[in-house]
Amino acid sequence: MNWNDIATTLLIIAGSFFFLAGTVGLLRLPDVFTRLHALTKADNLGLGLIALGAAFQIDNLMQLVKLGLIWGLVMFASATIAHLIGRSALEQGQQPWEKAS
Amino acid sequence: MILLGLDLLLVIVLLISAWFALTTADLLHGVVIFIAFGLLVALAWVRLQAPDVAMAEAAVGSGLTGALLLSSLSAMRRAQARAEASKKEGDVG
Amino acid sequence: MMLIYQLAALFLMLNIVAGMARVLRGPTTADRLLAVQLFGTTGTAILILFSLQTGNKAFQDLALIFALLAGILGVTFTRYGQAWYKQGATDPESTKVAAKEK
Amino acid sequence: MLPSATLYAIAGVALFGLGFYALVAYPHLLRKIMGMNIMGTGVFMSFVAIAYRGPEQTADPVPHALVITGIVVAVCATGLALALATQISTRTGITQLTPDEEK
Repeated sequence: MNWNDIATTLLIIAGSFFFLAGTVGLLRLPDVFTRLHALTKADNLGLGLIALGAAFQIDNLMQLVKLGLIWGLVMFASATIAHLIGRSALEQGQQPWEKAS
Repeated sequence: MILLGLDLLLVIVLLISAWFALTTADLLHGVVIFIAFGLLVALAWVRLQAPDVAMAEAAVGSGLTGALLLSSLSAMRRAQARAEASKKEGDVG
Repeated sequence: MMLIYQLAALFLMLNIVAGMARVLRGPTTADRLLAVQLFGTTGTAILILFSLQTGNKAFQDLALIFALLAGILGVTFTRYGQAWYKQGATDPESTKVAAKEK
Repeated sequence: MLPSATLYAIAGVALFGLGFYALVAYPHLLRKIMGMNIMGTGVFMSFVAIAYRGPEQTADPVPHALVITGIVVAVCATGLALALATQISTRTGITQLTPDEEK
């Protein structure tokens, strides 16, 4: 087990943690807008860390480009969709959740 | 052994999502679950060593079919609403 | 190393199973769509792990397709699913034939 | 047969059954089309499970070619069925099949 493998292991564990955080947030948070917040964390950081961990195992440079493209596309899609879903939920008259005082 | 557990989980989720896609009361929610089902089926093809089939399924079977179902669901609901409105007008007049 | 990839893939699959609850139960369409979005991202991560584990580079192309598909589906849904949205709506037409005969 | 391939083959049979049930039991046209799609997926899954030869070897390519062709044809058939259903509902306002005794 060399340094590359150790880095991959640590990054994959960190990415899995962020996916866990996203899923728990999706299940436990009270309304659409707060769930949107949990989802974008999983999209950006979880997949980003796993792709970075995979980048330590490549054997030519094209695969690095491909992994970067995957991460960039998911970032782009998640940002766009977070805006679209949030706006359409507001237009349909959903009120953002507030803590009961 | 671990991968067999993954296969078992995947099969269970596949069957649950297929069942609820077909029996959910609101058809729009059924279509959403159908798209999730398409994504999971693509993962099943990957587990069966068929990445070529998985590419066709993910791009065409899940994406294109989901978009087609959505657009025709919207057209059918619009047509139904129009037919009900004209029937109501006919009753009054 | 193989064991780590397999364990991480199993863990992500458990995440999908848990997120299925939100897809089935979520009160609004937007909730379900968010959960499907998370499925797409988790599936992409599982594909990257599979490509590391088996050394098959075709799986990374498949991950690229998954990443593309997520955006297209979300935009389609906000375009078509929005106009006919009602909270907790049940279609009267979706009752079964057997139930109707009573 | 390998355990995971057997699992997927059984799942394919179950999916075929689910789709067939929905095709018979529900009157709405769109739901029937979705049921047809899931039936097709079940058939494809049994095919690919038969082609699987273990994680070390590459799988049999002939069923894969059949299944890819089948997926594309299934999407074409779905598109045609959806176009027909949309035309039926825009011309008559009907979105579901009524049972015979209600006519």
